[in-house]
Amino acid sequence: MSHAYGILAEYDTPAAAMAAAQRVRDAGYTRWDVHTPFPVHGMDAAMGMKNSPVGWFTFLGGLSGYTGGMVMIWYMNAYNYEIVVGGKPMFSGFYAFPVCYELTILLGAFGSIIGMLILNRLPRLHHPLLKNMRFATVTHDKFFVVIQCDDHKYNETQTRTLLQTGAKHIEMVEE
Amino acid sequence: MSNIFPKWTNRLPLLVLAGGLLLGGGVVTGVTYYFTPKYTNVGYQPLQPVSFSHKIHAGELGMDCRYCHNGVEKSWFSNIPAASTCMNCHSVVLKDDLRLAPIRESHEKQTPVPWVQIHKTPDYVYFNHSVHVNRGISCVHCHGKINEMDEVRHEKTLSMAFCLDCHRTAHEKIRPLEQVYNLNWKSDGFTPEREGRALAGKLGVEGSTSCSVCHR
Amino acid sequence: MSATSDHTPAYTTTTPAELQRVPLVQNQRSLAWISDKVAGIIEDDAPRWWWYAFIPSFLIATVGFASIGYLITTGVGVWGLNNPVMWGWAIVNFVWWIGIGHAGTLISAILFLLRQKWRTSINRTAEAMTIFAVMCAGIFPAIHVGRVWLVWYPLPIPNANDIWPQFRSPLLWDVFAVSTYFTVSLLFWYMGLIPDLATIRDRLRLQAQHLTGPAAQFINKAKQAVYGFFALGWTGSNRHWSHYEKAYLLLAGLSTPLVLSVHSIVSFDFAVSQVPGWHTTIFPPYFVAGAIFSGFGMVLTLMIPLRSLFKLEEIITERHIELMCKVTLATGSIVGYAYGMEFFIAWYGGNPYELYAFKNRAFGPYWWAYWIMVSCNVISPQFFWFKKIRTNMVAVFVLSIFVNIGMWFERFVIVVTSLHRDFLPSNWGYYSPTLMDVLTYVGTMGFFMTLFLLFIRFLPLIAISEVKGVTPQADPHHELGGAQKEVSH
Amino acid sequence: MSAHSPAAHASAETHEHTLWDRLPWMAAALGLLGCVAGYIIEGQKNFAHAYLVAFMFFLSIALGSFFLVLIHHLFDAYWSVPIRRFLEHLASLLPWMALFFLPIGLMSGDLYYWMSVDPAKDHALAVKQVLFNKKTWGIASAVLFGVWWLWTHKLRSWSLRQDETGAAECTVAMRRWAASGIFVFAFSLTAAAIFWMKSLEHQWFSTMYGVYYFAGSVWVALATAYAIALLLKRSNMVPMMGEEQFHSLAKLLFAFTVFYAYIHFSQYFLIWNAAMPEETFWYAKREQGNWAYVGWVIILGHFLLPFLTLLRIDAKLNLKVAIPIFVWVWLMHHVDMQFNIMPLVQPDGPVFLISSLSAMLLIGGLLTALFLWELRRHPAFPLKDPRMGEAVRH
Repeated sequence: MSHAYGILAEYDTPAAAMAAAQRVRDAGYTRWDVHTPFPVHGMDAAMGMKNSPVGWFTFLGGLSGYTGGMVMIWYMNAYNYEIVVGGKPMFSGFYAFPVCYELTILLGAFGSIIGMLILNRLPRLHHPLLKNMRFATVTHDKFFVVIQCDDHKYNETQTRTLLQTGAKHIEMVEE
Repeated sequence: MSNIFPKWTNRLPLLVLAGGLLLGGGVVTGVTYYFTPKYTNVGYQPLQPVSFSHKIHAGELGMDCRYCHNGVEKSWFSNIPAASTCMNCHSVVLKDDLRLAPIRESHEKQTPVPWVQIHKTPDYVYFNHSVHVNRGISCVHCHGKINEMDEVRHEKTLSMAFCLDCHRTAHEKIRPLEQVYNLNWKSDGFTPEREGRALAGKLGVEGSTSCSVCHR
Repeated sequence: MSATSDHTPAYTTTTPAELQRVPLVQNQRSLAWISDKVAGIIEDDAPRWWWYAFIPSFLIATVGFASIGYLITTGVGVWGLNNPVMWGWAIVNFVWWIGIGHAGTLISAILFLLRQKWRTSINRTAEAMTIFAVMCAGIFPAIHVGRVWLVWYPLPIPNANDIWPQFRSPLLWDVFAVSTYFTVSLLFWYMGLIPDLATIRDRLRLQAQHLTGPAAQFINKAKQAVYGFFALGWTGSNRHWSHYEKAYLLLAGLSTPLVLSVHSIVSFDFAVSQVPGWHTTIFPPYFVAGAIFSGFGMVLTLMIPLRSLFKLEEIITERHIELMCKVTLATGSIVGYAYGMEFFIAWYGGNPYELYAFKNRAFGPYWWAYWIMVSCNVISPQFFWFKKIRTNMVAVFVLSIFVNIGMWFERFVIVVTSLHRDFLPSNWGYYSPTLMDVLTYVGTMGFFMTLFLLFIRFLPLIAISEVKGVTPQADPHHELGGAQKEVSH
Repeated sequence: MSAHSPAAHASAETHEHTLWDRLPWMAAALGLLGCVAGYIIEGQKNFAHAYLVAFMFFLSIALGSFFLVLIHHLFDAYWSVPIRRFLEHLASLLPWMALFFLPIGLMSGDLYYWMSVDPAKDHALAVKQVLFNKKTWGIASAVLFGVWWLWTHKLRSWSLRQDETGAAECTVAMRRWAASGIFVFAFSLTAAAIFWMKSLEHQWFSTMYGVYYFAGSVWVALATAYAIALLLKRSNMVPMMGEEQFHSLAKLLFAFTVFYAYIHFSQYFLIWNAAMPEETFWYAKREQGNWAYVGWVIILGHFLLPFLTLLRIDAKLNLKVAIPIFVWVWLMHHVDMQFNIMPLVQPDGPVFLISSLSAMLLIGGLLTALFLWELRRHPAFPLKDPRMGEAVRH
């Protein structure tokens, strides 16, 4: 019943994985990935990836935190229930600032982490790679390049050859 | 060599999200109900020593509130009448009725009738009846249609929000002074926006919301 | 300055032996060694000393919570508070704990932005310390309100009173600051943990192959389920790393102003008032510096035993300890500057009450607290100018304890000495704590240690993936990272 | 690697007729003329205050550079090795500032109101009579220039000595001077801010004031350093100057943008909240007339604009952004100094003075000439600094 998910190549060093990534990138594959125990400096370029847009989530979160806070404080302390305290104005950006500042950070932080999860499609607890025992060393000290079978350029022999250089081991991963 | 998590777990984020929304909605509903004026003493209707009916006295007989609660105009406190007030009539009317035995006993022994107080404000709240009734605020606003109750029950929330609500919009509640004790008054032609505001201005009703108005 | 100079003067790029930098992970350890070492701490049985530390901590925490229970059922009268000293140990402990938390965020966020790679060995533990410290801190404002069941009042929830929180109050700013601080620190910490949780999960999978017996297999499965669940299915994908790193950077960028703001807002609790000794404009940066100072004191107090007990000297090297000593020295000196400035301006400003407040601090009934504070916070860190002391673990440990003590006394001095002399001499009083004050405070220490010991038992106390990332073999352009020798970049 | 010796490279003849040599002198001459005109037209009091603004402005740059040199040693930094030499030159302008201080000494009676007040009738002055009398003020000023001379001179001479020997001993010596220097720096900067600027209104006090002047000083020094580094890079005088240096400088500039805002906000906020007249009068005066708009200019221009601009990494390296920002930072720091000093003579709002511009030109021109002279006399970067290797590699 099981069918192939993709082809997995294992490398010993970040340099070998990066070289393989550059070859895969230049060959024009789209549905593939590099898996490493830590973020490898320069791998994004080797894979031809764009800058991450997580910042927009942060920005939107922060903006809504700040404006939401200001509106909330104005509504509560200056509109819905005016109350004189300490001779201060009913509403002032000064006294409202500390709380709005914190809300900016709070929602900005939520924006960043939720943005990251959405962009990464995480959590994804069940994954074909997580069934593969060899792949378990990905969080240890091994580097992997995985090309999925549903890539339009996928061809078992050609893809295998492409990954061959520097690879320690190559195998198919079952779905 | 199987993955410990079956495939359906990939839908967990959505499930968690849906569950979270459901739970969140539940909490909000709960908070709205229990933290808002809907949940107070409303409906409290203790058994009184004498089954005195406001419906008969104030409604059908048309007695004025002030006949019994005669301190309401003069004092912060609206008094519960002494047994002697009852005896003004009941020494003649239903003078031997069994239901009135506690009243007669109280009258003879000079001890108070053990009425159960229904409407209470907390110790830290100052409420002045005379200020309200003398400024065009009717009994009905806080006590409801007493004249239709056989047994008195807690009709309004009397929460802080209840007070504030009225203090913010006093012109909507105000009525001509002669109608304060008319619990059935219909505000025909007396609009809050025009007559209400005018009367509030004339009587100097500000409906202040500052803390020290009530918490002194 | 002319554009014509085509000659560049000769310069050398050699470094004399005595100025060579020490590597962050010593002995050129391999990537595998790092995860084996750190994950091994969790996988091995708990060492005996762990139990010796855990059981008393847990008991002390229990006593602390019992004393809180007594407080709640009886009332805040069980504390030594009086009039005029209406803020006592509770607020002192609150500020102290919150301050301790600041080092964690500084290490994880600010040093990250400054690209101080040495942070990777200590950030996980320091962040955990932050979270536990903030939890301990949060207890005090919650219980000091007296009627604990009404503690939700500062939250902007529609309620039966139709009133809203009063946003002009610095205490409300505190509510937002501290809860934001806790939430963001937790998010940041958890996010850092994801790849390491995946490491533990994968190691469990590999170990499962060698297990015999249903009980052992079940335990392994259960652990896999727990660690795997929180690892969120992390596969080390570079596409994921890309978003992950960006989000991490952004969280660091957000945490930096956050950590500055939290103690600034705590300082506003005092400084927006008109109480002599509290109202002074230098309070925000001074509190932040003090917080970082005390936090590093606590990190050192925890790290020095930890690195020797778990034999982590190759990851948490002498250089790490030295650098932390330097931060302690810098912030301690800033705090010293602020003490001096406060005193000077109290005189300079010409307000007799202000001057009296400061004279009273140094020479009044609480003189001992003031001088403990000065000697611990200003004088003791000055020893860190000497490399001999910075590299002597016993000395550093002892000095770090002084820092902790000094910073507690700083808050005590600020809170109590300013309050106990009111404007009217008829209001003057003296404050001393009761047994309940002491038990609650010591109880939070037990609570902190309990949480901390559980943390080092069940979670990787060093950021495995981050430490790997700063080793030379992680660099694809380095020989150890697999780069060809002749290839230059 | 060229065998060309640094001394020959720096020979003065090759530079004699460049525009760079003449421009500072021209500016200074123009400034001098303007100062004379301003003094006559606008009167001594106006001139004195305008001159003090210029003085405090340039003092900021020198003090800020001094600080950057100190922390370079204290942090054992590598990235700032290529820029350290010119920072040392900038810091070494501090003793020269004594020269520019002379007019302030001469006009002190017009600047410092307390000098002509009877302390017996002024409580605020009476309490600090020990400090605020002409004699102490003069001695304190002299001491400040003295300690600045000692530390900047020592730090630079050890640095120059290392150019020849490359010995680790020099690094250690510089670290020692930096260690004591950071204390000297903190107290001298605070004293300078109090004696020369805060004492303009001797009734006012704020514990934050020293930190406030410090934040602005480092900020403007960083922008200046960025600009000079850029020029040195363009003229190829410091070959290893690169992205690392510019990025770090811009990042620090960003950090200090936030730090200044934090400090100024905190000072204002605490005074606003406590609302005690003995403090609020200072800001109240600065909310009169058009000064209120200047306050907004500081919020938006000193903080928001550079903050938003420098937020992105690419902006920190983009010259089209960096150069305008550098000019802007100078302008904003000048506005900040104006905000501190000028309301005393212009209660209704800022008014353009010939003296303001001229004093800037005069002091700025002469300091630039001094700086260029120093730059030419010595190698443009530390030749044999042990951390140079790291700086080059990164």
